[in-house]
Amino acid sequence: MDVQGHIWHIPQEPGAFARARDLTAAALATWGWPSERVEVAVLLVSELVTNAHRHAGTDAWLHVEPLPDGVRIAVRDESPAPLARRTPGVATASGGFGLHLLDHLAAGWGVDNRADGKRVWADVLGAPGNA
Amino acid sequence: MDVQGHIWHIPQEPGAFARARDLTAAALATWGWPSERVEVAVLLVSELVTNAHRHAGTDAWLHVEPLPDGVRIAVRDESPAPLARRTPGVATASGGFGLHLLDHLAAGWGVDNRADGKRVWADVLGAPGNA
Amino acid sequence: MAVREENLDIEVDIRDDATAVLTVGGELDIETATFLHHHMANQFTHGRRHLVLDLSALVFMDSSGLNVVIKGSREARDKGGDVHLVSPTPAVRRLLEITGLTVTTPLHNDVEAAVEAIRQAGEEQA
Amino acid sequence: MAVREENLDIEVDIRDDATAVLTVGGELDIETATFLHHHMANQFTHGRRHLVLDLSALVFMDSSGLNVVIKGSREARDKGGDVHLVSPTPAVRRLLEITGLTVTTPLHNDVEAAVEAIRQAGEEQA
Ligand SMILES: Nc1ncnc2c1ncn2[C@@H]1O[C@H](COP(=O)(O)OP(=O)(O)O)[C@@H](O)[C@H]1O
Ligand SMILES: Nc1ncnc2c1ncn2[C@@H]1O[C@H](COP(=O)(O)OP(=O)(O)O)[C@@H](O)[C@H]1O
Repeated sequence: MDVQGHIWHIPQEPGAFARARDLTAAALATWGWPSERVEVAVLLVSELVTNAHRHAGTDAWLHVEPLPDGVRIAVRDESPAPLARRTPGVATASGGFGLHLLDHLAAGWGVDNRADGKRVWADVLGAPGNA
Repeated sequence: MDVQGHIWHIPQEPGAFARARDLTAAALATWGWPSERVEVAVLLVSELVTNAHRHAGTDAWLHVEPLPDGVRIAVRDESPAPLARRTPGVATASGGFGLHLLDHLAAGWGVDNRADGKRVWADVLGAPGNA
Repeated sequence: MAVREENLDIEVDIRDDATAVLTVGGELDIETATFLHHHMANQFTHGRRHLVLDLSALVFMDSSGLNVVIKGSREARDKGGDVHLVSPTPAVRRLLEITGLTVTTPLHNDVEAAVEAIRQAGEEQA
Repeated sequence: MAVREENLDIEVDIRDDATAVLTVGGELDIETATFLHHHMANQFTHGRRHLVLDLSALVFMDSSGLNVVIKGSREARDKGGDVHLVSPTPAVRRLLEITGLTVTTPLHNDVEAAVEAIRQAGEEQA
């Protein structure tokens, strides 16, 4: 693949999350991804951009980079505030499902911290079998 | 630098932390690092290996890899249990200083999660000025 | 780039004093979730404690959408009713399964099956 | 590779009923920290509530070592005394500064200055 990936600035404005999803879906479609896998990547993008705007409270920068066997999505924000694992409870409606979805749907994910913010990344494999 | 770095298995046994420090110090000395910077890397190695044995409760694998401007140390363990930020309090003696030291001494650090465990990495720059 | 229109369509069909069917189409995320919650809360205010959400035209839902469905279900149960979900797309169904929602929330293949289940439960109680 | 010997040396010098100087050499990490704590606790048992830790020969200390110094200081204060630190190496000093310990714990350039400070504080109180 000679496409080197995309970086998009996702400012805090109406329609931001839908736009991040559209951009991701369009990029993966160009790379010939099956829709079932596109949906997984788009869901994780929606979670990560939502967390950046809502919890970090800053604009977000969305990276979509091809991997040999999938795609790495990464969302950078400008807050050093760390992620917090919450125990998601259907009974309590307390939220906390975002990181749970990363655990289940990403082949791997992580957080990179710098003094000026952080980057949360997740790898989505291109074929459903080998996740 | 043509040295591609080291990986050492650090099992849970007496002297493990001292051994991890010795190996790190020896590698950085070979690469011509000044002792002041070696000390920073060695401190972070001690913190990360201690956390792997004590909190993850598994053996640790220590990676020491040269970067263009420093070194990346990374400690892998076999537990998916996430790190937890604690508010370190000198008054309460509650611990929680390890991640605080990463924030202050590493140019960047992060956690990579996989289903079979995780890897905590930290970048230490080679010259004190540009951290 | 022009600002993307948020897109969530909700149609409400009252079946009886206690039962409403909400047909939810489009995308359910943190921006549109409040809109769905308003619709659900409005039905509760009017005494409808059994809500059927027809999700067959919902093309996207994330954890923010899920949180609102959970919140609505809890409110429905507080009133002695429940929220029933109908025919989610495969992507939405995957979200419901991974998060354990399918364990606590009734899922049906079509709206009439959901309405029938509500009716039968009512008769058993009476 | 042979198992690495843990290396922490502690020498105790009793100055008066209430004051002991502990010379701490080697490496203070999670494996050796307990050893230091035993020595400190032992001094408290014998009525020494002012402890001077001479760190000039301590070549390594991490947050586990720090936790034990904090714990000992708290215990000393409970008894109306304190822990005084003496001439840490630059690496240990950096750790003490970054973690804020230098704000709460007295630091001296040599052992005699620490002992003198303890004595003067005692006279002021008397
Ligand atoms: N980008 C971020 N910046 C700061 N905090 C975050 C970020 N993402 C997540 N968090 C923290 O981690 C918690 C868990 O996130 P998540 O599992 O997505 O659940 P939710 O967003 O529903 O609370 C959040 O409640 C928040 O405290
Ligand atoms: N490798 C690890 N595996 C699991 N949990 C960890 C690991 N490292 C750190 N933690 C968690 O993060 C917390 C904070 O770590 P740290 O700041 O080093 O403080 P401390 O080790 O003194 O508690 C720990 O108390 C522990 O709960």
